[in-house]
Amino acid sequence: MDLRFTPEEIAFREEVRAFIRDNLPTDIRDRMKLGHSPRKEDIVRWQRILNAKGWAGLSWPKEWGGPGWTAIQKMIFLEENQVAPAPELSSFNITMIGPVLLQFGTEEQKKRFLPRAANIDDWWCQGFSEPGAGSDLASLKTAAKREGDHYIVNGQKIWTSTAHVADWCFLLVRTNPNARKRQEGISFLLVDMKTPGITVRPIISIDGSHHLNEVFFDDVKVPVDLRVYEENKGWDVAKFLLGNERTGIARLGKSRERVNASVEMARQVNNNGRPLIEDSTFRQRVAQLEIDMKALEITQYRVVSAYDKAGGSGRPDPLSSVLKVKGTELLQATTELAIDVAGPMATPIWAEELAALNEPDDLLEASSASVGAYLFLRAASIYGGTNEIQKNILTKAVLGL
Amino acid sequence: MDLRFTPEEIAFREEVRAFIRDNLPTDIRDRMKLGHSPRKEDIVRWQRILNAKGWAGLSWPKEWGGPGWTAIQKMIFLEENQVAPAPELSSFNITMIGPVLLQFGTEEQKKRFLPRAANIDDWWCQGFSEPGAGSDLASLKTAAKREGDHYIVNGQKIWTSTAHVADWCFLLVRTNPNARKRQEGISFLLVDMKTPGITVRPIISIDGSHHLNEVFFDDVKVPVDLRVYEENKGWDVAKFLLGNERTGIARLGKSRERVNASVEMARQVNNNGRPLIEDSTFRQRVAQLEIDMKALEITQYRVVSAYDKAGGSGRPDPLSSVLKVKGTELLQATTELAIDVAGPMATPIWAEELAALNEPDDLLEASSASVGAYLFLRAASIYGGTNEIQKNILTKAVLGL
Amino acid sequence: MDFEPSDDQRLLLESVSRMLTDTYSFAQRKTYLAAPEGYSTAMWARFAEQGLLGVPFAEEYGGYGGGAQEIMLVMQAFGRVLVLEPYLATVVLGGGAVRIAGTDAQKKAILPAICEGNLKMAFAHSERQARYDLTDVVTTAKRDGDAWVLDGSKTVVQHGDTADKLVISARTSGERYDADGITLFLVDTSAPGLARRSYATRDETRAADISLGNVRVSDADVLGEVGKGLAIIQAVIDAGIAATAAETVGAMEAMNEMTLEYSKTRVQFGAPIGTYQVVQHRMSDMFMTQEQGRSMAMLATMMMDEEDQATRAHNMAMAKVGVAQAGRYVSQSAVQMHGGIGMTEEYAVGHYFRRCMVMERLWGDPAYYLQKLADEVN
Amino acid sequence: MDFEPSDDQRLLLESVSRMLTDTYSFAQRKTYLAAPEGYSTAMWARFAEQGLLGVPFAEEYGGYGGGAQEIMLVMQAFGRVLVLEPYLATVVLGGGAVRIAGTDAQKKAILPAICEGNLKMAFAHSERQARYDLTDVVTTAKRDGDAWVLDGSKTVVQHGDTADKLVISARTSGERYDADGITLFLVDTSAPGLARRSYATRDETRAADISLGNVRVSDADVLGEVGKGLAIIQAVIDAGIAATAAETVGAMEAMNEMTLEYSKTRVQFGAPIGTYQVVQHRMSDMFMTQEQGRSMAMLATMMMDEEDQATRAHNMAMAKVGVAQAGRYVSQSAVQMHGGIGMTEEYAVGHYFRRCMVMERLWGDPAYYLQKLADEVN
Repeated sequence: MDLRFTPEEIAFREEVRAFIRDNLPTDIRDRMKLGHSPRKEDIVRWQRILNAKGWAGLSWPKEWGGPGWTAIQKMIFLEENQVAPAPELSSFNITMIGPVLLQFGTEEQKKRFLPRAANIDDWWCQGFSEPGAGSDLASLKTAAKREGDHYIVNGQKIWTSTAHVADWCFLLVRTNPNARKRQEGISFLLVDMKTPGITVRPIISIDGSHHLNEVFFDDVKVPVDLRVYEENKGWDVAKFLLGNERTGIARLGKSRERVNASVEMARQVNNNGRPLIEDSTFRQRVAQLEIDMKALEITQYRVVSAYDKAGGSGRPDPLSSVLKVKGTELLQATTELAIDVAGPMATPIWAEELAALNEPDDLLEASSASVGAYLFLRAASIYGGTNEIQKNILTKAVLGL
Repeated sequence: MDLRFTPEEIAFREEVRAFIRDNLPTDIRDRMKLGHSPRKEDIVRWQRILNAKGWAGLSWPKEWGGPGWTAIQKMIFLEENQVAPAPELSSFNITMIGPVLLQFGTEEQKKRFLPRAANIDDWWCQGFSEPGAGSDLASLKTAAKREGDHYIVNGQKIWTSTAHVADWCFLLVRTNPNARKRQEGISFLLVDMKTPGITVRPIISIDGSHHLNEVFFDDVKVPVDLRVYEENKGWDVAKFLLGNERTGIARLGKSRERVNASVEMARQVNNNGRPLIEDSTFRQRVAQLEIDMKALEITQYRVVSAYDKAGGSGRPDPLSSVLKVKGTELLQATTELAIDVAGPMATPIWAEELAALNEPDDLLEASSASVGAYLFLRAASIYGGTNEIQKNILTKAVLGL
Repeated sequence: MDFEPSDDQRLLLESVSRMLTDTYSFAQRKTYLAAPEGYSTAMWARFAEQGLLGVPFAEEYGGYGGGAQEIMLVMQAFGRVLVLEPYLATVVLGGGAVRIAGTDAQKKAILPAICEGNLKMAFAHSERQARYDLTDVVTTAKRDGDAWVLDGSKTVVQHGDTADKLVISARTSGERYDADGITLFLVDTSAPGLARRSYATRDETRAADISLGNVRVSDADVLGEVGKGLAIIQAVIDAGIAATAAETVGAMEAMNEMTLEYSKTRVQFGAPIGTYQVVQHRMSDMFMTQEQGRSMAMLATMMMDEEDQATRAHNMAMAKVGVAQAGRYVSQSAVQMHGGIGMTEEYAVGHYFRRCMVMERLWGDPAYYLQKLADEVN
Repeated sequence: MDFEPSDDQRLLLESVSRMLTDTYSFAQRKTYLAAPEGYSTAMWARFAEQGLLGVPFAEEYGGYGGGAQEIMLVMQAFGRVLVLEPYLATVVLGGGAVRIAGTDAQKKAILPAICEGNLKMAFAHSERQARYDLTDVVTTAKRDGDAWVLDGSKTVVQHGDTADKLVISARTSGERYDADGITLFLVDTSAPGLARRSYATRDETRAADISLGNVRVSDADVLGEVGKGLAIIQAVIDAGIAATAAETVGAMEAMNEMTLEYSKTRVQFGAPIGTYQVVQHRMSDMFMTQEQGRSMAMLATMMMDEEDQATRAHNMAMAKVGVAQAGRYVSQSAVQMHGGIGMTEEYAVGHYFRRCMVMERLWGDPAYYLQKLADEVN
């Protein structure tokens, strides 16, 4: 038992911190510090810098451009990257399609897609959810019918994040509608988003942003060699993907960054004639969040350390659900802190006002952005299996009920 | 709509307050102010004073010695009595067996029992719960077999509060084991606790107190004329009793009394060199509790006012479950406040130390008693239908699910 | 105590509800939103027709002669459908200030025009540096001959962009944070030197920053006594707290009904989600919270007739915290129970969520009022 | 980072667990409780035999040579069965003070005797007026020739009634609340002028008030430097926090296991309560809370080796709050899930509940440490 970071881990953290400090473009950092989500081009720009350094393929083997880090190192990297704040690595590219291809892809598929995924030459999106399915993924209906060396795909996906800017989509489809169990008869396809028959319709989120989409498939032809793994065995791939290494599922660095930003704002806003930072209730709220973050940080290291010990494979730890539930609770609590600091200034969407000003007003901009993050992250306890579903999982996995 | 107290109601509150101030024996008040539960003799003494004033039969009609109050007046009385703090009226006598006899009893039964119940010449207890039944009351098994003009009762009751000091018990028994539905075939009996065959075994609660008991019935003879209402229709009586006027179910006055006592203690205890009362976190916690109590107070008046409007009858309001859930949450939150004020002094049971002292130490005594109340009231969210059951009731009654 | 509406109140409520059922579906509301004002001028005219714009004003000024209870009923109905029109700004706040502090001449000039739908108002008190502190006023009004000259700026003036007339606070004496020395002025938005920059707020209504450069106001447009504006401001804000408390209750009712409905139809893992006990208990909690919030909204309403200032302020603060906390819990829960669909702009629940978020922080959030209450613990 | 116990640690844990399985059922524990000491002297001898009383002491003093991690493992196992014996008082606190600050002579005189089970200790620092403030010491020690003379009193000294020797803090200079001027003394409980009044605490163990009237102590029994006792006290309390954190984790594990077991057998409305989703989710919450608490107990343990005082104090405070909050939530939930039976003295869960309640407020409760942490926010 060694409950503290090794000197190597401490040195590694310093190295990561220094690299980000020296290489993260200032304009990106400044926007994110004000609480804005990174733009697509920000994400691409930063991921390419990381890829050039050999750091983008986070958990990929070295032969495919991965950095060869331990799970704890990955954790450290993710946290430093979030706290910076820097754009997060494209999860679709790096923690989803990458590992899937590494595990199930043909040599041809790996060669074709992995290097481009690492560099975001292709932007991937995930075609899983369907209307009426939600957390009950296996009830999906989008159909793929084999015709010669193609599948003909018909159906609809929903909540498809970034589909409107994506080059490729990995897609779950039903190839055998007569399978005994719903989980059988599902296949996993890679689809070029430029294929005729694909229509993307935006879903605007309650923060006003356009991240999500409905995607309609109307006789979309997908070559059979773009199926990953065996026909009708796509559920195995999906399970692997969903259960795959939950490193970073808690997004603790993001919560920390929101607390840091709130404290920073609290220095600037006035509360009954004194800076809000001096208010004892505010300070206690921050202290309680720091405690909760610290507990989750250690739980997270326990999970990834066990993962490392198991040689980086092994079944997903049921503690992953703890990371998801507690992590999203913190994301929501910390973004809520930020809007409460913004106070009355959180009410307006200041974009028009800011555009009319002669010089930037960081406090106004941060106030407005804080609400965007708060609203958008109401979804954190919904996506990837609602927190209610996570507790169902814990009930089964840990309690055995 | 008149959302404020009428002048008559305000005058009534003054009258009640004055009567309690002038008539509540000082020794009882002093013990209770320190957070002790009233002793049996305290309860009897105070209820007889109230009965002499004509106030004991809270919701009973005037002809049976009731004060003829509106539901709002009853509410006001209960709250003032709890806040005083004075012993509460025996709920078994006043809000349980009294109304049951008034509704279902024979003239003979009323004459025999009601005046003695009002004056606690008889101390009643309730024989409902059984091992294995819990919140699922209708699954009771204690059997009563008819033999001539007696029932022969065999079985076991549990959680029988004050059975060890009670003179009489009202009892649910199964008179028809073959009934189609579990709720049918139950009868409601009145049993003299001195009847041969009754054994009372104490259950000590986690606060060390003896309130609860197991009661064993071994061939206990109960005259048929001590059955209330029809044979096999006892569930109607039980439902009436459980659903009957939930006035006071929230015990808000008790919560207020605990907050008052905590504030009083907080003046006397030291917190980093200043009285705890000056600590802003403590003050905010009190403020939040006052808000929650105020909301419940108004909800409570809404319920009883609707009850008054409906002419004092009508089906139980589903909002009663809100009173139960929120009321017990407050009882638990306010007793928790008190132990947190007591701080390290809440750890010991000071009885031995207090006995060894030459003079009373109110702060020590209050610290110790605060823990008794805290521990004992962990049961508040369990008895009378757990708070989980209350939410099931709300789901059905209000949400219609 | 009596919580039942009178016959007149019942009639009022029924007529408002009937009108809104006909005119304020979520789809209809979208069309109102699309107007340049961000609301429907036709609906405003309809409110005037039905006498709603005169609810709290005396009959001699063309009003309905109602009080806080009538406003509660109307605002609750408005909250159920997220009415967009500037009722709060015009009738409760701006008009409320005139009702509370106006001279007979001012009332005659303004209240009938409001009742007829010909005059919209807004309440311009907050300044950008002030957060929730009512005495943090640095806008100044200086005497110049017969007139007052206003200089400074006001922020997040709700519906300030479409208002015809503003109630503006300015400092006529004393220093920032002084309770004395604040004066209210009635100012036309067309007054020379008054400029407005308008923007959207998170609840889809619009607000404005107001800048005042050498704006001249006559003595006749001073509202209330010179230097004694703070008490009026507090009274206006109390009316605003009571009104938005009722609106929040209406919004909670709507969200709870929506959630219940959704829980009956949304199938997951082979059963409607409303059959899962965890969902049922969450909805029970939402219901209980709504009812506790309703009680607090009633408290705010009953306090509008309370004359003891300390009692009134104490209870208003309690009501504000209770309602805000209730609205936050119910709206967060409603989104969670809806899952993905609750996160979308197309679906109603997120709009209620944001309206609650905005109301929660009007004139002070729970932390602000809790602090005030904590200061009073004794 | 590596959270797996070493082979030696695993052996230690297994031997402790095996012994407790044989000797510490809830029924056996009741018999220990019935002894006048409130615990079993035979078990104490057994602990000595198994080397448990020497876990944190160096081998040269007859100890096992372990550290904070070994104490964590032992205390967690103890927490699972609610061990009654004065391990915390003797080994962690009293013995800990000697280990931290003792001279070689003092260590030789005391530590082997502890290891062999022949000497019990207790830590007498708190005074009745002090609440949680460590510097609020008014007991005095005055120089008189070669000796020190102690006057004053100490309160809630856990297991002070059966201790052979106390570590007592007294003020040798300065005023109440001064950080400097507090000195620790090793005092036999048989010393003339030292009187003890013993009483039960809510967790069924016993504590004592100690009164000191003209108690003479020699220079050889000063522990650490004169006037510099506070740092030692803090170090001892840190060890106590880490140890009780681990004990709380053990207690949470036991309560969660009991609750799970009960949920499988207790039938209500025709089904085991563990089949109801609300019960399942509550137990999931209890599990998650336990794991977060375990992480915080690990934090406390890892901080025992941290040399930077500020870092250590900050993290200890976080761990204390986190574990206390976890223990409170899990124990309250465990009673609730058990229903009536959980409220009874006969059933185990209430005993865990009360032990958690006691541990939560040893050396400061969550409010106290949260305040400290809030002061550091920057």
